[in-house]
Amino acid sequence: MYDLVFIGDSIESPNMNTLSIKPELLVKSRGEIGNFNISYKNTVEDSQLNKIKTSNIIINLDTEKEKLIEDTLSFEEDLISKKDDLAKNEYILFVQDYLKTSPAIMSKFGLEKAITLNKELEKSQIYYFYRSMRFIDENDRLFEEARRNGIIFLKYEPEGLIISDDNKLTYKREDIELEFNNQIIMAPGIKANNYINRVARIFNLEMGPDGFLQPENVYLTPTYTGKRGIYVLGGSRGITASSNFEEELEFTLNEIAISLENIEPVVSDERVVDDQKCILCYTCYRVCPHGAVERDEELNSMKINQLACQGCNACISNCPANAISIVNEEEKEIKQGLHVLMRENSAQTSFDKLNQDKFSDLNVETIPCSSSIRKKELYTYLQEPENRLLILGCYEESCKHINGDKRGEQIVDEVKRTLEKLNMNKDRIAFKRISPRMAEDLDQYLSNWKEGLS
Amino acid sequence: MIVGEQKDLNEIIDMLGDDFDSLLIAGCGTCVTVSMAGGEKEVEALAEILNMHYKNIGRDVKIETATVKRQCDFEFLDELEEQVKRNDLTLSLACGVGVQQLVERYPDKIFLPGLNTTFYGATTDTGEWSERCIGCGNCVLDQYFGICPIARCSKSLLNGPCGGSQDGKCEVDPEIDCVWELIYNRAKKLGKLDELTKLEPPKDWSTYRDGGPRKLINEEVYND
Amino acid sequence: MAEEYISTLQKKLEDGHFVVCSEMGPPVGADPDFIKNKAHKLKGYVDAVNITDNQTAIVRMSSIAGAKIATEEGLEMIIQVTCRDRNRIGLQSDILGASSLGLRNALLLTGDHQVFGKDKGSKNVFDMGSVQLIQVASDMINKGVLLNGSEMEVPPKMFIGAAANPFADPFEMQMIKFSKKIEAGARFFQTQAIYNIDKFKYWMEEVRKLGLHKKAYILAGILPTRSVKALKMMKKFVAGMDIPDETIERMEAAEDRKAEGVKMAVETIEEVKKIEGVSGVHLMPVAWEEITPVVVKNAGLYPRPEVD
Amino acid sequence: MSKIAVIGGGIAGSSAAVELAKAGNEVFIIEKSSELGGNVKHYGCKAVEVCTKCNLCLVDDVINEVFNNENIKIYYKTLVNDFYGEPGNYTLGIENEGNFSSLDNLDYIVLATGYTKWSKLETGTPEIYNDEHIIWASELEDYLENRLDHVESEDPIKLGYKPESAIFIQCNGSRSIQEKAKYCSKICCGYDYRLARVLKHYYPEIDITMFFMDFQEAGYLQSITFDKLDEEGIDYINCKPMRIDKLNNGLKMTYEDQRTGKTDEKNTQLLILSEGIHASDINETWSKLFNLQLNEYGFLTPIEDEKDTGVFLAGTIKGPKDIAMTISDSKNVAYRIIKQQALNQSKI
Repeated sequence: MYDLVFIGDSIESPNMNTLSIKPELLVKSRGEIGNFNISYKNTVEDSQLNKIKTSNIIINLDTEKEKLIEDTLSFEEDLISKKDDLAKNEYILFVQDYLKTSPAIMSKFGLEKAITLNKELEKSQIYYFYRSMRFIDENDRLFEEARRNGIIFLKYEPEGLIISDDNKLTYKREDIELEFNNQIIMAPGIKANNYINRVARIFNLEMGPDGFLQPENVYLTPTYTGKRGIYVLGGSRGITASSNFEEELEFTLNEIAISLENIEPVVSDERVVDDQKCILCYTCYRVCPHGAVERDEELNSMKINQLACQGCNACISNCPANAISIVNEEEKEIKQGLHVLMRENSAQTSFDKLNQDKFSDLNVETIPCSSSIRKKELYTYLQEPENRLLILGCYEESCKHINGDKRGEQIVDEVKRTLEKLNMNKDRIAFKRISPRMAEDLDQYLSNWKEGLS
Repeated sequence: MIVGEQKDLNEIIDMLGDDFDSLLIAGCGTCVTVSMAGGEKEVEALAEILNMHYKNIGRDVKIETATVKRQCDFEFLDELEEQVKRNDLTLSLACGVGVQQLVERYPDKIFLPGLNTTFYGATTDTGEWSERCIGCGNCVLDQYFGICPIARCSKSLLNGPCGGSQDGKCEVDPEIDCVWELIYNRAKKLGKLDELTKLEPPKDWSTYRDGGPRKLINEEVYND
Repeated sequence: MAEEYISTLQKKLEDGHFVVCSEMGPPVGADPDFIKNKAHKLKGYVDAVNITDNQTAIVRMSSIAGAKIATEEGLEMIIQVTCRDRNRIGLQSDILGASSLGLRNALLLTGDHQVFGKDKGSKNVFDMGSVQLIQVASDMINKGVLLNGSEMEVPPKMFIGAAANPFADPFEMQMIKFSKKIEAGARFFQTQAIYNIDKFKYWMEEVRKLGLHKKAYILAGILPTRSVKALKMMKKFVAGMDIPDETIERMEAAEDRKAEGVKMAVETIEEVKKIEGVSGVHLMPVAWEEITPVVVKNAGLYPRPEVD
Repeated sequence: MSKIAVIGGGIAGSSAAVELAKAGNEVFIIEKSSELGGNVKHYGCKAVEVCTKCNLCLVDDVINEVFNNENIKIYYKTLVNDFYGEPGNYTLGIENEGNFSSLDNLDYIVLATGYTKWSKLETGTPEIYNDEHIIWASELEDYLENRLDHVESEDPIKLGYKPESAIFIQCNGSRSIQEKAKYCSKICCGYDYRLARVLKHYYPEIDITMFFMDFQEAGYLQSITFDKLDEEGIDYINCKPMRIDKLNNGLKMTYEDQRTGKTDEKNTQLLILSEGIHASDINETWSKLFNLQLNEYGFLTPIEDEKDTGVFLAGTIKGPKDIAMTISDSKNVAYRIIKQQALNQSKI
């Protein structure tokens, strides 16, 4: 049993029993935090599978760097070894933020290289072209040192820096125009690792923007994926992620160390799949934002990993066979009138700040996530013509269950379409996004909604 | 897998008509459950929708639900006997096969289809299914590197794309991939483009519906 | 190539004339005069005229009937046959019928999908595609056999043509299909309308590399337009049309758009004439058939040669 | 199990307290005011259809966890005025509205008293800043707590008027030698961008300009780049304005546009000033009381190894950090303590 497996490069992790697996050799992953079962090969050609167990996983894949322009050098190259060639240039041109803004870590590399080179090459003047300098670690100091050492910094607008096919650099501003035909040293273009999709598929992880592995979501900071026990670090997380690598690493290793001592389930009530009803359609597997569902290879049914489950109930509301349920769930009593379903940590937090007496006539129910609403129950409630329903969910990208807000809204939209088809008032059900800091807004909205105004 | 979609709600209501007091909605627990059209979840939701509707228009209708594993086998339909008999109508949320099996099993009762049986397809995304096969009875996937131009070309062309293929999309709908782009790309990747230069003669459609309704007999197990 | 000529179009091509074809759409109705009027306007200006087969899947008078009427008015006609509406039985039957009426040229096509027409609920056939239809027709004509192997005592006589789209994707696959059509027996081709002349030149270059221009005659498609709207509509809605933005800008800038449309068509004709392997042009003005004589004259292609 | 005092009930203190309490420790939060949440407790949500990751939700979650954890005891309106003892057995002298008492037998101390906003400093705020058309970014944040997002309103953020233009000045109170803050406060650009989006959301016609020096990576809001901002129609001008003048109904900014090298002017109805993160005055007291190093800007760093002294620093007491970084830093502090406990345990 390993404490931690790195997918990609390994990082020194004191007091932990670790292993690193190259992404291209990874074959299969099952299980959950504390007990992942991983199969991998020794070489790509190999057909023999190694099977290991690990408590945690860090995906630490480097980004792919690409040269944006042929025959230029990169910030990341060993420039000192090329100093004799470089010395032939009257000017040496550093360029960052070309086409796309470069991350802060690239500014750091660029500044360091420019300073070192400046010391080595007495006769060449270094120009540094940038759109914006971003400050991490020592960048502040480096920037100052570079300017003090006589490196000339020129800021450009996107249209103000042109590099021609034969690598002539033109810098334009309203008041000046400079032209250079010298060696260009550039911040590389950065793309997600080529194996990211493979890794995402094997671990059943949601993808983020630009082909990286961390979806935009406030609850995933700093290095979480939707899945407990799997973390994304550095270049696998996003373009700018390398900037805070050290802090994020420490945080992640600490989290892992704590989890190695003791892992508690997030939710107390177990969600279970009825193996007699399950038809293995994989809907739950696809909708679970936490990668908590997998196939039970013995039972020929899906199963929910209890430590991975975070209790959003999206699997229950989406299972087409009604095969998933909460153990010992109490039958809900249907109260008539105005019913408000509140997402537990967003709308509920705002609601708690309000004067409860004002809303004592509402049936308020806390729900773990707006994706937990069940179509059938909504229709049951809407049977009585005077009943109205309001579902309060989270803002997009601030849902603890990644995309539960969208799923909830989709269900409400479906119910609205049905009401419309039946010539019934579709506004008897409403979906609103409320954040924990919107008490005032919620107060007025609820008051209006009670009166049937909204 | 057979993919189905629920009929428009008002079409179902019109089809059910006014001349009944009790209704059984019968789901099917296999293919159409996967495509989220006729499984237990949909059956129960539809029952509640219809309850809501009949209540709204002031009609007293009793609705029951049941979902069996497969409506295309009589043995499962036997489980429904009591419910079918005590209700005036049965709305089946199975594919067209299931509805007809019910009719054959209970010839004295009325069965109505709640689904449109759409195609044989695969789950291509959460909540998305795509056609992959038309059941022509004479598979040609070996010739097209595993991608079927009969099912996936709007004109079922066997000798190459029509002139309406642009940027990898079909002229019929920009949402549809031009299957010939897919076949071409795969052939090229496999280094077998020359195999596509062979002139493919007109297909023998007698194994498809054009040979009349089809029946299949497996000699090994057939009860002669 | 054959010593005896099946049609005058074939003879003109084989004699090396730079051929001019044109196109007419039959009426939505049963009026023979509609065809006659159109025929009179075109007579003397073109070498042969296509008559479409329910183009864009809109019901019209049949191509064969229309062609027969126009032939009687003295035009050389090219019938169009598509695979959308008939199975192999109907298609072969129509080829036999057309030949028996003395119609000697046929353009064999797969056909527009019915979603483009008004009968979206119709069931398409596509029992065969264009390549297969060409093969079947070719065997009927040259071998005297039907697809099912039955022999005919009097086989049909037809000069077979097909369509080619230099602007459709994937390029290489389209080229394979083009070769297949020749292999199947297509003797002449009419191309999709050319607005992107560079792309057409590139396509011809590839055609010449494979020596295909020596195996079939290629008639370059010319579509005169008189409005910006028409260009934009085609760019947006007609799949396989490549209309560069410059063309639209040029039309927008023009004061007399009709004159500009004619000028653009004439310029394109002059350009394609210079390309090795182009044997003629195919004019297909949409809802502006009366402009054909003007374009032919302005391009210096009038009068048309006579053959016996 | 240990007894741990967390001084400061802001995000940093609360985050550390929650982790320590979850590990079974007895935790005392000592908070000088009457509520938890610190500097951002009244900031409003900045989502406009989509969340902009201002991370206030995380703060509320942490505070809810504090309230729900039985291992945490909170002392409100309480100040720390004494500290003595030895590692593993410290005593804090505390004062609650004139009543003095002490917390004894403390194993660890977490100092998490945060930062001071530049606007709260006595120095450096010119007279003109009192103009009604000038507000601090944090004031606008407070306005947002009362915004009406789902209710029809003429004045959804209750500014009292409909602004036609707004100008943001970034790096205010940061990156300035005169302000004794040569550093970048790290948070302003991300916050100003979010605020600008909210303004654009409610007043789509509004003309927004930002004066900036350089642009931070906006914490975890990965999608913010220059390219994105350009698209959203925010005009970015790369300088600090040279002068601000009062007009009848607004302000006039005079600045040197680096793009053209010329001096230019721009009028606005609303000027929003970002405010740098500055060290809290109390850091000086702490440096003496707990034997900590005060750096040139007034932030604190440990002199001896925290593991040996048992006195840990969490959050912005050490320097500028945004909310997410503060939370992860404070959790890290808690984790270090927990690890230390485990080590001590194994020694025994």
